[in-house]
Amino acid sequence: MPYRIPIGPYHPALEEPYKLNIQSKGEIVEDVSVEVGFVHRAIELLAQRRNYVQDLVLVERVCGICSNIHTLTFSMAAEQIASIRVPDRARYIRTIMAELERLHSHLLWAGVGSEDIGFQTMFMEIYALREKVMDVLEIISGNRVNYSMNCIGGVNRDITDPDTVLAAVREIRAGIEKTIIPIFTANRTILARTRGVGVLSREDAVAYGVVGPIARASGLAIDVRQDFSYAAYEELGFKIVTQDTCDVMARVVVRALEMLESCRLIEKALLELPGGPLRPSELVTVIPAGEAVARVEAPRGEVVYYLKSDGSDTPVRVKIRTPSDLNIPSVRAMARGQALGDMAIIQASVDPCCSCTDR
Amino acid sequence: MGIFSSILKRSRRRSPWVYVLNAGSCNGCDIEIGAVLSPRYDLEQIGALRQGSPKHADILLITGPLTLRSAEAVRSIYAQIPEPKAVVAVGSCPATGNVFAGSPTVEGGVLNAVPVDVFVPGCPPRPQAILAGVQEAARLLAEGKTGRKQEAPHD
Amino acid sequence: MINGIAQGLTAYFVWPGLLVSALLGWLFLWLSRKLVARMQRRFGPPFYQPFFDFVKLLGKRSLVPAGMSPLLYYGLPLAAVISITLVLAVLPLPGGVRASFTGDLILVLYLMEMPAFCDVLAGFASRSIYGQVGASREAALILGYSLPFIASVSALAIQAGSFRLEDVLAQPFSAVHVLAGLAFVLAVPARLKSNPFSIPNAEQEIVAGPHVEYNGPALALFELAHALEFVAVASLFALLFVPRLPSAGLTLLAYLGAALLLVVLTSLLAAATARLQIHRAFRFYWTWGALAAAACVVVAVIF
Amino acid sequence: MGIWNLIRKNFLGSARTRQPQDLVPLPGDYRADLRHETSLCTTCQTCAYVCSPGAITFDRSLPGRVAWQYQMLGCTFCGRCVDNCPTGALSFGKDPQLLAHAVEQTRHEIITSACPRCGAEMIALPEVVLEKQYGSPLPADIAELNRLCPRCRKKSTSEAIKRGFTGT
Repeated sequence: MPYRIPIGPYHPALEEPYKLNIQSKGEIVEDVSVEVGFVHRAIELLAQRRNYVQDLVLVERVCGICSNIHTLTFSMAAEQIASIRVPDRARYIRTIMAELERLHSHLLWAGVGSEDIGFQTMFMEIYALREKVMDVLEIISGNRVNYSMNCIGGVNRDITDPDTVLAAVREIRAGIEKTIIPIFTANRTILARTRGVGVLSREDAVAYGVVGPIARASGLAIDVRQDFSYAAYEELGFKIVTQDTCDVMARVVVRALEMLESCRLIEKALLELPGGPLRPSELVTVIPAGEAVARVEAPRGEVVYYLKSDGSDTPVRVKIRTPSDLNIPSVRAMARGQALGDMAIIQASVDPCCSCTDR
Repeated sequence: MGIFSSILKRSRRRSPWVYVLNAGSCNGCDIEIGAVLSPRYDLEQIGALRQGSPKHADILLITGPLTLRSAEAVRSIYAQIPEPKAVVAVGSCPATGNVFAGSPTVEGGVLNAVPVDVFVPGCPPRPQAILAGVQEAARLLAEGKTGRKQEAPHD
Repeated sequence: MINGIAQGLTAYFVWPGLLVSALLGWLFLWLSRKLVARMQRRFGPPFYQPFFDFVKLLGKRSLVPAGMSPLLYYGLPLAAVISITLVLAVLPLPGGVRASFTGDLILVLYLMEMPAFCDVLAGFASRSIYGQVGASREAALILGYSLPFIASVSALAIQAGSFRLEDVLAQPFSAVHVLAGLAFVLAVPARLKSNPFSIPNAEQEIVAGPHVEYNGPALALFELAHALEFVAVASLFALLFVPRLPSAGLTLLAYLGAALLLVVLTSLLAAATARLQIHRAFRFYWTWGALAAAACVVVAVIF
Repeated sequence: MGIWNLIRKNFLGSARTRQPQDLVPLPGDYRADLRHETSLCTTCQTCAYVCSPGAITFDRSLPGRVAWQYQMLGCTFCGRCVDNCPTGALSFGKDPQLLAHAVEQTRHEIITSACPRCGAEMIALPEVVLEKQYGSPLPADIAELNRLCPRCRKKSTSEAIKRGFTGT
């Protein structure tokens, strides 16, 4: 019996509104089409109407999950135009924030993924661990989600108490190593739902141009942190994680190992945190005329910002390209021939972020 | 007041089932609603459950500034919730549009689509504030004081 | 005659029927939710929760979905509640009526499937694609779990040589009971639609499954039927597989213990597993379930 | 650690849940509950300039006063206004408001004074701010100048210079 099943735009499996039109025969998926644009807020347009200080707050709200990355990339683009050198301490703090954000984003993903396969206990366990990351973020920045840490030329806040952060990160690392990884790789019901499910072959990954953990789970060793190092990654020595089984399990493993790498980076950065100023003394900097492109590895993949300035206090053009933009269409390649019941976890394995995609 | 209605009042207060609707939010509030489900805040301790269908819900949690494409969905989902129902606006966006106010694709707040009973301020609010918002909405439900039409803020 | 009717009515509405079983069912539901919460290190719901959920749903204004006849909309959950209550009324629990007749076990088996059938019908009638997918999944699942469930009860009947509950219960406790009990327990999680067999109402995939269009009082009735089904399954389990003790009070306690054991087992399983896809659930029942079914029937025939 | 082990450990441990009224402690520099100190505000509008959602506005329509308006339900709590406020009139308090029932604005009026020389509306710099620059107690001439509007201040200073030159 052929079905046409819409998942979304408002559906419990989806964190955010987007629509999957599933064409299925019985419980086997034949084809999927994806519809996005439900959260289009015209952020690029608004950014061109507001000044640089306001824009930093605005682009932070492109996405609530990877908010810090957006301000970081925007600041990097502006710094490039104005040729500002970011102080060393600020570069380290930026790295720490970016990696903490990756930790919380990947944990969030793991929680949502467990919920999508109906594993409530793991969801609870992961979210309990994630609260520790959120606590650290709140201690550092004063807010749990939108940290407003970056400013053009540096960071707004200092990490005043590195020891607390260090202790918390070690606790998180122990939680990931001792609970999450063993259960995800050993529990039979989880394996039944993830192994061999939602395969995206290396060729398809190249054809769809996927980025981030999905590309790395399909055997492509691409990562901005390695290829075009920024912030303090070069000093800290970043190691890339790849897998080549290309299924949902591979994406789980890539993200799990990436979390461990993040913990290592944060610990190293905290121990080697250099002294010095956090930002240039002038709060509102003037950006001269010019244009720049900045790229950063967000939790979901590469974020690209293009910024053009005419020397006034508002940018002429802000173009944002987010990783989910490239990753979401690949659901199509993953879904064909899969069971209908697996669609929730397949779409979740991409970690689609619609507020990023739609902007 | 009859015995059934007094029990009914209590049960409305103790059993608020919520439906979460993203009307164009940046995710910030949604992940905090996710955190409310976590063991630390445990939505179930106040008797609330997150429902997948608006028809099973009592309280509509709205996040986001109401984008043009979500406006129709918000109205229709609100209509699908059987009476009595309450609406909680989570965060600054559904109240005023927040940073997105003035965008051509955003209506700027959900007030011109549905009546809101409780606003939870914050960008995003802390999970416990959301929990308090659900409790407050449940209290309003029990007292039958929901659905008042409010004036949209003027710019 | 009048006495008989009064007794029947009491059995149906009070004990072991509607009233006590509903209270017991809510207690079981709460216990199950609370246990799962404890296994996740959180508070979980307060203990009056299922009762308040039920009353609140009763007090909501109902919207009959477009294109569905009100008769079907209200009739299906009502039928589910009535039939499952009838099961409870017929079961010879201590203090209930002893109206045993030939074939009453078949009636019990038949009536116990009613709530699931009503679910399936409700899903198909709801005109929602999620409801239909949920209904087809539930229908497939019924085919799965019925195998060990019916086999386990039949094995006892074969051993007793009669489908009369009195005769079945009169049998001494033997190896057949152990095997059949295992097969019965195997079928329980799917019967109660708890994890890993919660596929028909998988919220993350098909919203709320067959109940997606239901709301208000009609949904309350379905929830009530679910609570009663919990009690019916537990009572049947206790009745068939717990040896009767000399005094009625002790027997009742033993039954309650068995029922609680069942609740704890299902909660534990629900907390420790992810949801299985329908084909895997089906395969599970047609291998392990079939194995258990064959084993208990064979042993029953041999002995 | 396997799932059974985890469940056993969880079951034996106590619940991690906090009750709704048992709030998670606030961090040191928690950003909510914006406070505005009227006596320090010079209505320079820096806060409105950096405010992305436009939650802070100034109302200059009434004579003799300038109103600082703040809409809590439109605020992103990013802290830019507090960071950029030159006089320290804005700060974050420690008392987050959990709920609100209506969209309303906070309105603080700053009364302008008339310049004793020309009568133009003006707001004098708060003494605390001046003391940071010139030391406490304030030199008498500075305190005197601060009472004038910017135009008269310029005029007065140039007059003083002129007096110095001409010696009259």
